[in-house]
Amino acid sequence: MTEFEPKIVAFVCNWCTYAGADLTGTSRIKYAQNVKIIRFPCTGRIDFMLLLKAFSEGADGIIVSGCHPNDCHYTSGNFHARRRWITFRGLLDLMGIDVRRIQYSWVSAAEGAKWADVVNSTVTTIRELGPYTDYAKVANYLEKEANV
Amino acid sequence: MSKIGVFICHCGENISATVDVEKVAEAAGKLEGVEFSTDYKYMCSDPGQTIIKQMIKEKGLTGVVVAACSPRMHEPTFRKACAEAGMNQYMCEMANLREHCSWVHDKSDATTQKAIDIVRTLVEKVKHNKPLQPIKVPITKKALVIGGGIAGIQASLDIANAGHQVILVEKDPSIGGHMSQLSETFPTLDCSQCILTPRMVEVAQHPNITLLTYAELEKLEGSIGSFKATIRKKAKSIDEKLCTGCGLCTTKCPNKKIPSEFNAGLGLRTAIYVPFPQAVPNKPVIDKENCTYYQKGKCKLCEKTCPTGAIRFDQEDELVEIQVGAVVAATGFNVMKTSEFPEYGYGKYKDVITGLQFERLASASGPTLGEIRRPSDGKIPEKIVFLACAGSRDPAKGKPYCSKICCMYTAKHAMLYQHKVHGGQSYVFYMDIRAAGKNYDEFTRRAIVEDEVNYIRGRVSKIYEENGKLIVKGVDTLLNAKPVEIEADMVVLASAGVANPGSEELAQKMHISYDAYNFFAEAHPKLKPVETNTAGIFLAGACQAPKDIPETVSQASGAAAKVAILFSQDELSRDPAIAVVNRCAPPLFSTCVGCFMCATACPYQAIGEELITDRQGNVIKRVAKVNPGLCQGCGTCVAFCRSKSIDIDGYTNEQMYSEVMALLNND
Amino acid sequence: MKIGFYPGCSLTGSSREYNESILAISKKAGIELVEINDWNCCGATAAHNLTKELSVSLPARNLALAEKDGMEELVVPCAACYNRLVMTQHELNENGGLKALIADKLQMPLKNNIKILNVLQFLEKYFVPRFEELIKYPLAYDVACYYGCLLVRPNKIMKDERWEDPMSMDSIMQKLGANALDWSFKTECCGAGFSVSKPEIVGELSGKIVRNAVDRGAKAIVVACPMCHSNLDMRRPAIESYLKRNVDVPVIYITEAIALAMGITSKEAGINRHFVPVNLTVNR
Amino acid sequence: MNKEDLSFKVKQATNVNVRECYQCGKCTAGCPLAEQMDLRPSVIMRMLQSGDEQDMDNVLRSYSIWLCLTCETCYSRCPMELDIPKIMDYLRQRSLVEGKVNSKARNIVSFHKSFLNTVERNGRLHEMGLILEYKMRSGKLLQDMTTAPGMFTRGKLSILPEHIKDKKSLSRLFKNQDKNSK
Repeated sequence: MTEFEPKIVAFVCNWCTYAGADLTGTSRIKYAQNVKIIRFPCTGRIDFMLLLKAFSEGADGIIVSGCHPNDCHYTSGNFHARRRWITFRGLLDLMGIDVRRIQYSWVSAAEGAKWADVVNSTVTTIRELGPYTDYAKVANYLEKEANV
Repeated sequence: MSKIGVFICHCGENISATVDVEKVAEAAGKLEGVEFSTDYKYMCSDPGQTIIKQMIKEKGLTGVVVAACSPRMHEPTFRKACAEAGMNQYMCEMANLREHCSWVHDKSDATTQKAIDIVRTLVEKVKHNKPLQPIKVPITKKALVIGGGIAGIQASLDIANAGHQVILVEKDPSIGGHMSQLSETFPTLDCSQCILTPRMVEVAQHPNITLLTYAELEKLEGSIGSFKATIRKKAKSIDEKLCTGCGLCTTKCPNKKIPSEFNAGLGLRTAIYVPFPQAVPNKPVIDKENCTYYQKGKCKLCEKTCPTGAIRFDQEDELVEIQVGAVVAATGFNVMKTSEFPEYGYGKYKDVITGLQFERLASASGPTLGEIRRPSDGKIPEKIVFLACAGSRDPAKGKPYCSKICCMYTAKHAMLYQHKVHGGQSYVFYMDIRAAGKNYDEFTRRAIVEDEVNYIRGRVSKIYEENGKLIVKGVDTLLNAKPVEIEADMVVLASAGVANPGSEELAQKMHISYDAYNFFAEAHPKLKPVETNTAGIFLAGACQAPKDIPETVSQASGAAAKVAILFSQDELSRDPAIAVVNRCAPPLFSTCVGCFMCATACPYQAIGEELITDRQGNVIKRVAKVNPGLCQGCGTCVAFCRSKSIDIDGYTNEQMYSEVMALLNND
Repeated sequence: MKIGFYPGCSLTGSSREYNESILAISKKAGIELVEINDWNCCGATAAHNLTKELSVSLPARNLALAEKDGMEELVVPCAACYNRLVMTQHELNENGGLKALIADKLQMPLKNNIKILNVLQFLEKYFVPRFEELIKYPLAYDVACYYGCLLVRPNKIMKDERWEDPMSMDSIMQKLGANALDWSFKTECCGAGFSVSKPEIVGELSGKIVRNAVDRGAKAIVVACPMCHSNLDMRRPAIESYLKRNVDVPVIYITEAIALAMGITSKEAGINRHFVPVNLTVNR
Repeated sequence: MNKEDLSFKVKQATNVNVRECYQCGKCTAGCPLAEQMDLRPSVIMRMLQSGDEQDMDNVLRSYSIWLCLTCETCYSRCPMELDIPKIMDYLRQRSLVEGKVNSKARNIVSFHKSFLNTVERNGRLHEMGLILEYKMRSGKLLQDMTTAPGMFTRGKLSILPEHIKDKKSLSRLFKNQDKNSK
């Protein structure tokens, strides 16, 4: 039988994690294929509705990754992101989405190896959690949001 | 209806080895809105770019996706090509098939499928791209150089000689850095100060260079072309205009027992002091921590003796703001202290010293005037042991890296010792001799063959004291691992080169990345060794990684050249990826409700308010307004906006949502 | 106050004085040391040299028994036993498979979370804070504190922040009025388990230790390990034949030193049992 | 790594990867018994790296592995933090299992065996018993004739062993041990 291959989207900032993932490549460190990257200027840009959108479109897991605290290219974007993330967790519980489906991490431009670890560990976690099936629910929620 | 062209690059075999590029091109061709798709061996090559240009013209493409390497590598290249073909450059996006796919996965259908997904995602993004015009910003043709060691000196002189203004900031009272502490330099054994001091003087006298010593970077704002730097000029407690540098004050100061930084703790200095005779500027500063007046409230002997009345106890730190177009970080490095070596006595043995301290002993300007005498009792050591890789290549001590310079300076130290102490015996414990460089290996060979330095391959396990001798317990791994015990008079640790204390904070102030050991990170390990991830900030010298003088000087000149290139233009076109508040037809004018959450979130105070008025000038609505000059395009405001009224060009909600959807719907 | 106590075999035999002195000072300080009921040998060097499993199962039985007796803290004066017990606790926490196997053989529950104290930690916690009241007669001698291997290594597990130049015993001796010398062989190996099978090696290794201590002017060597003691004290002939000279520096347990300073007689503290006569006196 | 390879078995049993050793020799330099050893710690590490049959055999037949006192100095100072004492334990156990114990190490081994026997019999060490049995095994009848009486008069030697009560639980520990338990 074929193993469950989770679909995972990575929302990363351009300055730290995207560059870090580039370094993973330049260093030829192999990792799982399940994760695909979407590039943002800064984690501060990441509207968490986008994460819900991803779930509603069939993502099984999500990685949000940016600069380490104090290293943000835009000074404070990653702090805003982190603060919003904390409130967002509440919403996740509300919607019955297991928080472990979202891996929140910091990977700097110099941490190529770390990016590979983040990807692999996330893939393992999501494999254990199994596919995410409840997207209809999220979709409805987004509907309502849109109409507000 | 968009007409998009997709161009898949093999990157030689870098992509095609693990990704079936033909298949990707074929799949891309089937995507809705894709007019044309193809693959080619080297898209970035001239013929490759020509294909793109031709197709834009032939097929009248409205957008282009180049699936190749990282946009951080070639986005400018391809956007330029598109512009040359008459297409708006911001209608071109790159799909990262190399760094994020072919290099990190093995050859398989899954890998090819991932490549297809990435391409589809970017195609969907491009469909929602808008033509944008680059923002023009004038360049302030003035450079800030941080650090006055040989790296900072070289960079400053090169930039200044290219005809640009330089502000050189040094945290210590004098420029010169570690190089001014060195005795003689490998592989030529010429006197370090003799070649350095002329350059220091040149810096001081250069019309284009403003020298700020005893000063540090407090804050750095803005971006390439127009940075605003805040410099803290620490109080020297001296009126530099009045001070003639006669040095009378230093002779009168009662606190004479302060370990001298310049002599790496082997000599003493006074509280009011000039670090060393050749210092630039050659004027004293008062070290408040050790000054009797500042600590106890009375003394002022220096003030009484100063013939020009230049002492200023009431002087305070001063903050100066300067506008610069580029920054060169040249903050140098440090070495591990002997106290960090438990097995070598936690620094409790006076005659176990670091390589830097040995430089001072061997230097004519040093505490022993160039005679090799051991710190404990001033005796001339008859047996001396040098330990290479002291802390370097030592994961247990948190430093797995090679410090690169130790093999050479250890050979030099042993050589100097043999030249200065006739009949003396010297031993070097080493793991490998790394002497890659012009005339380097010849140099180490000379130490072994001509100066008869005893090289022993093996590490030292312990150093301890027994009746006045330092017992060095080592091993000769080339003699069937025979234990070797040497009764030495002095031991020199070639202790690992480490990042300067505070380098982490400095990197954070400048928003540049740094590695696990707090060395500053270059933008690309091979092709951008002097750039940082932040445009307009460049690296020079050992703040990036331990390196020797020639290498440091080359990098400094490289950084200077980068600055000169930047300054060769009058204005800079900046990425137009900035925030905009939407506009719509009256009576709404904008969906913005004027809550100004965005303004509170903005790290750059780039968001102000705009009053929308009717013909009579009555205010109808208060809405947010972005100042394009200040906005850096982080997009935090977008995530904060409840009414989705503010958006960021290049990363609009529309674009990001379509990317998410495209990425996930691959069936 | 009651604290768990694991004397170990040596303290019932060749190192009785260590046992007698630690019991004497505890008694006088009003601390009751309660022996683990039916404790067994920790296996010492022999076990971990010959069979991996015994080297863990033998100490594990003692840990389980101690838990059964409801002990939270366990004082282990013998450095060798201490090392084996701590290593076992570490092993079992690292290696779940092994823990299961051992627990099964023991047929006893094993939480494996008891706090194990070596003699120095025990003294620092329960005596040093009360020295004011306990110490009557300063022990004014130049002494060399000898820690040996087992109290400080492997440092990754024993976690002495100054494993190459430990200070805990030195500071206790200073507080007793002695002058703890700075010397170079604090943590060198004395020959340990070779006391019987390779006495000539013990002669050499212990000889170097004794020599450095004497050269620094030590009037006594202070130890906290029965093996170190028997090698430095009982094996003195082997040492002297290696050094080719006579050395009369006595070797005392830290607990004996404290006993003397507390005014306990040499006899009560078992000091009369040494091979090298102890000529240390406190002026009463 | 080849599964037959001793270095592979070492990895399994001790979780130490001998390939990490870069032969700096610091272990040997600090080893109190390096002088007496036929194969010094760093050499043993090198031989384990080589994967050569003959090297493996020589390691197991070496005197060194029995001389190692487990003083842990090598491990505490190894720049790669390789647990050499753990490897030595493993090598001793294999050497015993494969019957390759070095002839010079016989009395060390017989001492350890005598030790464990007294423990198996009584649950605790009986020094008198140990010394007697050891003398029988090693034939070193006259050794310690000088110290033994001294110990006796100082009350450091008891004629009769101490016994633990629950002998059963103890014999369980000695019975059918997992020979290659990690």
